[in-house]
Amino acid sequence: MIGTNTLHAVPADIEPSKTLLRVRDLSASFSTPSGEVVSVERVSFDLHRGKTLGIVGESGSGKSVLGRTIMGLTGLSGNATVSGQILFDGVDFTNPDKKLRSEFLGSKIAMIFQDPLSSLNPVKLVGTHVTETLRQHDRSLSRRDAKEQAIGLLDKVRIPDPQRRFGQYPHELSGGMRQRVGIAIALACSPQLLVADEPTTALDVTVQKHVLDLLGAICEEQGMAMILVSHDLGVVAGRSDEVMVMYAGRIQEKAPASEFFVRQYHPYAYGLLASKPMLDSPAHAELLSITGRPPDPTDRFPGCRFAPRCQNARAICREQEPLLEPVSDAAPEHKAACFFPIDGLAVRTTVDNSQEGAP
Amino acid sequence: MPQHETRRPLAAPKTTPIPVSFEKPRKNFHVDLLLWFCILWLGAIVLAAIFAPLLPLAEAQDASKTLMEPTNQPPFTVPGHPLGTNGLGLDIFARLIYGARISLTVGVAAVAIGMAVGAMLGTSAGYLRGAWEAVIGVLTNTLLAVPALILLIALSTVLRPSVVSLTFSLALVASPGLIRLARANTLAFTQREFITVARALGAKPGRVILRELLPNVLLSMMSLSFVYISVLIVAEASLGFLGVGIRQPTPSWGNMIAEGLGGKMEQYPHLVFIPATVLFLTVFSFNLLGERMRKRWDKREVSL
Amino acid sequence: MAGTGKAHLKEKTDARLRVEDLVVEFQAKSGQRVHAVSGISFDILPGETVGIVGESGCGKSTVARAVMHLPQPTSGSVVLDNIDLTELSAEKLRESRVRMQLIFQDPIASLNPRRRVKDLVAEGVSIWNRGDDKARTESRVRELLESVGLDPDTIWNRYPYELSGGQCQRVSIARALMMRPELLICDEILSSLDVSVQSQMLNLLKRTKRELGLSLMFISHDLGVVKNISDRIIVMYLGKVAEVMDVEALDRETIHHPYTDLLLESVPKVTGERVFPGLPGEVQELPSPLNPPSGCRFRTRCPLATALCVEEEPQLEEKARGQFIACHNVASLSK
Amino acid sequence: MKLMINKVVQLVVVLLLVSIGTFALTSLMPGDPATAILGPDQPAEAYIELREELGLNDPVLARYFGWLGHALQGDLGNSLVTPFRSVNELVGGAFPVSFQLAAMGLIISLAISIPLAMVSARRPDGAIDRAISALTFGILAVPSFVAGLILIALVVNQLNIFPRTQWIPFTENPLDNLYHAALPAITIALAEVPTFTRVLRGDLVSTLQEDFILSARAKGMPAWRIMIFDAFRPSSYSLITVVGLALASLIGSTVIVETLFSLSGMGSLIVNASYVGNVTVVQGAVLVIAVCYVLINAVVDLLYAVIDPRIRRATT
Repeated sequence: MIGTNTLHAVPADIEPSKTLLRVRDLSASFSTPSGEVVSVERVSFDLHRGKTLGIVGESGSGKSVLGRTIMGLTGLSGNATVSGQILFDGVDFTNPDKKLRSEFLGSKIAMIFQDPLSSLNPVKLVGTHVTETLRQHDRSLSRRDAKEQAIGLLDKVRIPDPQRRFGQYPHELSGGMRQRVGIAIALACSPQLLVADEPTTALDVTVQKHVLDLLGAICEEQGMAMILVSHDLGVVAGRSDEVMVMYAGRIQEKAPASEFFVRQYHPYAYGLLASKPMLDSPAHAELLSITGRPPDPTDRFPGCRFAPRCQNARAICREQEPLLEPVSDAAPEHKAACFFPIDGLAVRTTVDNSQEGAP
Repeated sequence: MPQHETRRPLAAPKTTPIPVSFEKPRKNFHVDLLLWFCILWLGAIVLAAIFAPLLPLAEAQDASKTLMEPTNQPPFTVPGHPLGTNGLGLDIFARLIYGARISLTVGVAAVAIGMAVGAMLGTSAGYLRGAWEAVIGVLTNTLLAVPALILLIALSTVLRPSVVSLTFSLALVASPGLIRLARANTLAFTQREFITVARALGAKPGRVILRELLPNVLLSMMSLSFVYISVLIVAEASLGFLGVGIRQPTPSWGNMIAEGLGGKMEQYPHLVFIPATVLFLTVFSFNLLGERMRKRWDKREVSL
Repeated sequence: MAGTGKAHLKEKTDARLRVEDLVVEFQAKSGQRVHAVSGISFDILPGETVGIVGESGCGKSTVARAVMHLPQPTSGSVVLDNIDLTELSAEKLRESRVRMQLIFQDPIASLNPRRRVKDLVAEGVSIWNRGDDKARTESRVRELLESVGLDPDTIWNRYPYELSGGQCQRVSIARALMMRPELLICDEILSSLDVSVQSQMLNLLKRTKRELGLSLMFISHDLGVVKNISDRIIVMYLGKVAEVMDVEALDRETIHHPYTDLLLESVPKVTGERVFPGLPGEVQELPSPLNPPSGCRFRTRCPLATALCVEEEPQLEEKARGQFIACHNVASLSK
Repeated sequence: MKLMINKVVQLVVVLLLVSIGTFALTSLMPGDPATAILGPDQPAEAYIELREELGLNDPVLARYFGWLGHALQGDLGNSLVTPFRSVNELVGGAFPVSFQLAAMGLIISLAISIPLAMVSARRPDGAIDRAISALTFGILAVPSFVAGLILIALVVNQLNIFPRTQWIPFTENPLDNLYHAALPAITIALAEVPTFTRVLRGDLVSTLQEDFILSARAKGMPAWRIMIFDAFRPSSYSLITVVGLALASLIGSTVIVETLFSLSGMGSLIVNASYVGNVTVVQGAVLVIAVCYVLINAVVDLLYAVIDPRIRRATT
């Protein structure tokens, strides 16, 4: 199930200049006391300028590690190995060295984090967080100009009274405000790519909507590409151009968002959607249960990673690894890594009609 | 529901080979060896201390019996005195073992008392809060207001140093820290919902303290107990060294090291370095054991 | 949003739990009073599931604990099966409390790490010394573990840290059921679990409730989850009730309290259509519970707020069948 | 504000209790204190005089308040054995020596620990970290009197770099003073280095795992900047607490080092007095040390609250 689109498999009609980020066979593994953990396994995808890629997966699926690996931050932890290739704007950003990293990070690639409180240094002023990013990447910037720009940024992310907020400490702000500060920091140098790792998980729904709207609007306005990582399909829905579902370190399904939310081919992707209680479904709707739990990350069994929990699994699923490939000719961009893909749309219709169990 | 027929021919395995056989990291053998060495060392010391009167040891205390023995002999030179003799011809090996009796008894007993007192006062203060907590707080702060060694010296000024009085003094010195630790742990555990659940199930405060809190609090204190023992052994030795602990001719590791003061060390270094080495190894072993226990406990905490 | 008022309460004799004018206040470190819950009333019928939704800081978890008297509410009455818990002595309260059981969000923190699964589940029995018949206790523990989908033999002697989050949550449910409670209070029990495990737990809860005829008080911030499990839904805002409705009314089309509308609007639609919003306006933050707004507490964020909302607190009124809304202006709206 | 008043009240209560405890030392003495101090073979007048001196004839409370009253006015009584000088004089002479030693020890240990901890924390469980950790673990098991003896054996006797004993007052010759104080101060510092290093390393390691460090990296900050400005500052607050707590053991090491190097500070004063049962000197010295220690810790507490914004804004 892994995207092994090697370079030649890229559709010819995509000009290289449109592609901002090209990831090929990217793997990231960690040596831990309990064994080697492969968090990301041979992941390949392209991200075009100004587009948003949504990455969805449950805890342990490797989605956050993928985000950090793309930022070149995984290799920093000593026990990690990164292989494959990351091309950012034509520059090889796989295992970047110090110089390359400090040149790109913050200025061309920026990141926002899950927990807005812990991602801000508790002993630094809100304003300092923004100005130090500005001054790091533009040494000639004076303190005063930096402050002025920072206040402008705080205002831009809709923080009321930015003058006052500038001089406060992170713990004095609410969760939503802190996340907005996080966004302001990320935007400081107008990056081309924003990696948003579970940006709204710690926030309430009303604040979540505001933050997502803000991110969407800024991406649109600045032509910024975004990788939106979340465990929640709802966060990604309506906010991304393409959706990628990860499970146990591998991509299981990848499709344009408009396709994906209509029909899923991979039983896991289908299950993820069918097990989520939705506001728009009728009350007391029966939910699909995916039985079992994700595999132990140190257990390297052969075949499809989802096979142990899959009701459609057959012998081959336990022996061979399915490739991430288009399922039907009608939608070449809709790929699933499954030997026996289902048709999510058809299954759902049947279930809705009979109101019984699931596949 | 619609079972899609397999689109892909079973015979066309375009799968990529999976890199298998990830090596499990090798165990760190020398680390384990070190741990076993420490356990062996402590075991030997404890056994020797317990059975000291039964061992065929040369005279350790009574200088009147060693008038004929050679004095200040370095180790491995005189038969019958494996580690040599001191300035009075007393056998250093025997003195070390009798010294161990005092060091270990005092250290272990004081920590045991301190743990019992600390766990009880600390846990009840942390769970019951209010006035009780305030009283316990002021008492611990008062004991902590006098640096440990100063308090010990002050106490030994007025109490004739003996195993009993030393145990009492050391327990007094160890308690406030343990009370604080138990209280802090209790506060942390009380935040956890299982305490609320126990109360929802109808548990009374006594049961919550004894059955829910104490086992958890004690476990996290246990790993520190070894470190405390080593600290108290050093404290006892320091008193002996300063001459205000166990006094000559009764041997203690501290007063044995002090025998080398006053220029004798230059001439007879073994007087100082043999007991110092024994003290070092013992303290090191207790520290290492405590450290390993803490690491195991931490790992559990992380997985919690 | 204010919601005082009891228009939505059912007949007294019908209710398994009836909470009236519940107020919970406590002292903040700074010495100020935190108005966590300010006079809410609700009831739960036998076999009914009442969902409580609201954002963090609205006081929903405080309500759960106040119902259990852990700690005792500042004022108001909590009547369980026609017994007023607020009037009971400490000893009687301890006995009555067992008929309600609480399950928490953090599956691991709610299990004593030093106990094995078998002892955790049997804990209530051992507290009340009902465990004289050891064999019977043991067989009941096994039975319950099986009914929550755990294999008793494999986990019998395990410690909590050897279990996954979902398994811990199952153990918690088994422990709660051990005391044969009439009311189960679930405080955000799904929010720390993965989606696939969430649906397992939801199905399990629904089945258990049906089989045992339990009443359920289900607290969550997730409207989808609440809609899936509840019969009636209470929307809370800043320590008050904004709206009470039968579950069928919870959709985007029905007329709601402006706050419920805000919540509903914020829940993302799971569709592939890309939304391109403009830059959002500045948000009004949740006011501090130290100093809540006068009148309707929602007025600082409410698009419909008028001068009346500043002065007078709206009461819960039946605006449609089974739908009670505390708002001065909602009646004038029509969708 | 309420919190501050609370703290001050606690401080006063603690100091009162300490004074009671110190005073009660006399009554802990087994048998007749006068006999215990003077020994059995003295003229009868001597015992009577000493009992008077110790105030053993008055009721306990009167004795305590008398003693406390004098102590508050700065009069700690007289020494019970030769030389019969006032305790004030003895303490006054000894205090600067100990204070300087302790301060130097603290500074040296911090100067060693902070870089060690930073180097360690850069690559947790790396070779350097393991080496430093093993080293500090080893030093942890060396009591300061053993460390001092080893230093004397190596540095003084073998290499002849530092003088063995002697104390030159700072006012007399600052350079000489530092030269003579160096070795004792290093001995004191050595005892604290393991604790400081390990605490700070642990803190740095966990701080470095925080998201805000990652976020600093994601901004393209260089590693050294992150270590000093992002990681060290928040970690240093707990170091301050540890330093406050470590003062107790620092004072302990000072006592031992003074004996070892025959320096006439508070330590040797109190040890010598204790050896001969000179209770009033012990009482006076303990009281002075306790008051200093408590006050320093209160200041550390305050400092902590002042420089950590999380606490500063929360309390005001």
